[in-house]
Amino acid sequence: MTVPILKQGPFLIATIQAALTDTDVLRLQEDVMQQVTRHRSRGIVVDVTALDVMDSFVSRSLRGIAMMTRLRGASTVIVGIQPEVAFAMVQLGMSFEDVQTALDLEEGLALLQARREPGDGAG
Amino acid sequence: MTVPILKQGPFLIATIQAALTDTDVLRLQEDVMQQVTRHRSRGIVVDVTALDVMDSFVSRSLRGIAMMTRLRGASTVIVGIQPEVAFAMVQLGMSFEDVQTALDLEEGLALLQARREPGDGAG
Amino acid sequence: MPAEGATVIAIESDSDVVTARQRARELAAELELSSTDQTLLATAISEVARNITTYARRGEVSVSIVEDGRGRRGIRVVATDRGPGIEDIDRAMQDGYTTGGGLGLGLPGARRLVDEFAVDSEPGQGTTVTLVKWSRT
Amino acid sequence: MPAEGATVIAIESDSDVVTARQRARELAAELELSSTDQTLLATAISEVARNITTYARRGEVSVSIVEDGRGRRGIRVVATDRGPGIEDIDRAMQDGYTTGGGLGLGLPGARRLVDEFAVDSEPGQGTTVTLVKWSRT
Ligand SMILES: Nc1ncnc2c1ncn2[C@@H]1O[C@H](COP(=O)(O)OP(=O)(O)O)[C@@H](O)[C@H]1O
Ligand SMILES: Nc1ncnc2c1ncn2[C@@H]1O[C@H](COP(=O)(O)OP(=O)(O)O)[C@@H](O)[C@H]1O
Repeated sequence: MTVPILKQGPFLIATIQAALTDTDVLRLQEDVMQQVTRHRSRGIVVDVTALDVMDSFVSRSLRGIAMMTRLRGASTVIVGIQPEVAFAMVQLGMSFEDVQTALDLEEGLALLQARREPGDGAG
Repeated sequence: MTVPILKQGPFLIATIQAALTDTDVLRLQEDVMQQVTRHRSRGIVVDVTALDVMDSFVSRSLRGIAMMTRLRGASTVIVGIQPEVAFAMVQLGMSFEDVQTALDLEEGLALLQARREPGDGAG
Repeated sequence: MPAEGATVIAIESDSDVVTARQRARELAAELELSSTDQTLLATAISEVARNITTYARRGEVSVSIVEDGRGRRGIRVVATDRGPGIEDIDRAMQDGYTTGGGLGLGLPGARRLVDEFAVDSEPGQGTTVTLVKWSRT
Repeated sequence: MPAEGATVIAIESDSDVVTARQRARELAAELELSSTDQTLLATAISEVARNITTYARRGEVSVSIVEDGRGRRGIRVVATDRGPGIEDIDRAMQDGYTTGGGLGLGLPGARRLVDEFAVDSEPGQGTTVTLVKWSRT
């Protein structure tokens, strides 16, 4: 199950479309890094609306994407975490404290756009 | 393998040119501190484009440079982390959360410049 | 005791982990567990099934419907392997404890996600983790 | 079993650490491991080889090509020393556990970077860490 990654202006959008195996998740990490590098993207939205489970491996890997892309000067926003999934993540002990999240794709893109505005030099 | 450190206006640029041993890395830390002190530099860019591996020792040492220079009122930006290297660092567990990063030298300098602008008191 | 024949999923690869949690979710939906409870159960299964592939290479997950004496029904999941076993179960149940470079949230996290939870393990013999999630109706 | 003679790098100083990871990367490139996989392997080697210089003073890293039964090839790295050994391996595998003022990410981090990972150690006898990274084609 490959995750399609689309370029939209200075940003990338990765839309997960079905349950991912661990192998798929690792591939997604690599693919995102490759595309970020190729397009010199400034921001990435990862849309997880289709995920009905985010276990510790997936959560950790998505946080990993946020960290890796930051090392290349790009921000990652995770969008579309389903309410039951968010509930389960918190019970599990995964808090995503250090990861940017937004309600949906639109809000995620707005967040990235806001980051690009002049006067904000933050990472 | 000594790392050359150039002065550019109020900033310093340290360009790593090949794989570093741990000894080289410790020397780089010292050299940067010496130059920062001598030139009263306000910012340092460390360019790691040439590094094909950033293990826990190098990562920790670069973070160390960022912390030391901060204590002298100067900001450090690490630029040019290669995508595969970013990937490996995150798997390893080194996230550089508290270190400023940018895509390349140009963006790193822009970041330092932005930090110097009045009205931005951030670290 | 299982009230119906158990569904057994062999766990050998990471796609089996996905299969196992999906099967359990289907069964949980049949039992009319809430959508949230289905998700909690599926997440717990993902954790214990991944531990099988990580630490024991292979094993199995069986999913069945159980009843308590008072007419309440639930899903029971038993994850078994003949891998290396767990030396110190108390330690393994600590948040953050991992011998495999993980987050160490699998066992303690799974425990928080279900109603009943038990680990049986003998070093050199293997590990069995049992989870139960009760229907709330 | 090694399919070809192993390259052995003596580890005595920090430049040997660099040599070891570069040799392994060359071999990985010959095997057409992806550039990312080469980097992950080289980083893991850097960690275990540094542990040799830090905790055992000297030792060696051997790098060889291995095959599984099904035609898949990979790189095997064995880092060995006759240093003090590791008292509690489970503990040493914890993120952040260090007796040497390090970050404690070397062993657990290296495990996350490769496909197979094993530590054998006997206090007073020495330590052997084995890593395997498989080609994904
Ligand atoms: N099926 C199993 N076989 C052997 N050891 C296991 C098994 N499941 C868990 N363990 C041990 O318990 C530890 C804690 O497990 P867990 O909380 O799931 O965290 P993680 O999987 O991230 O390490 C593991 O690191 C491992 O040492
Ligand atoms: N080759 C070795 N010989 C003896 N002890 C070792 C060796 N490698 C690792 N250790 C022990 O395991 C601990 C954890 O190692 P590691 O995770 O690599 O972190 P660090 O090297 O930062 O301490 C070390 O602090 C040390 O006590």
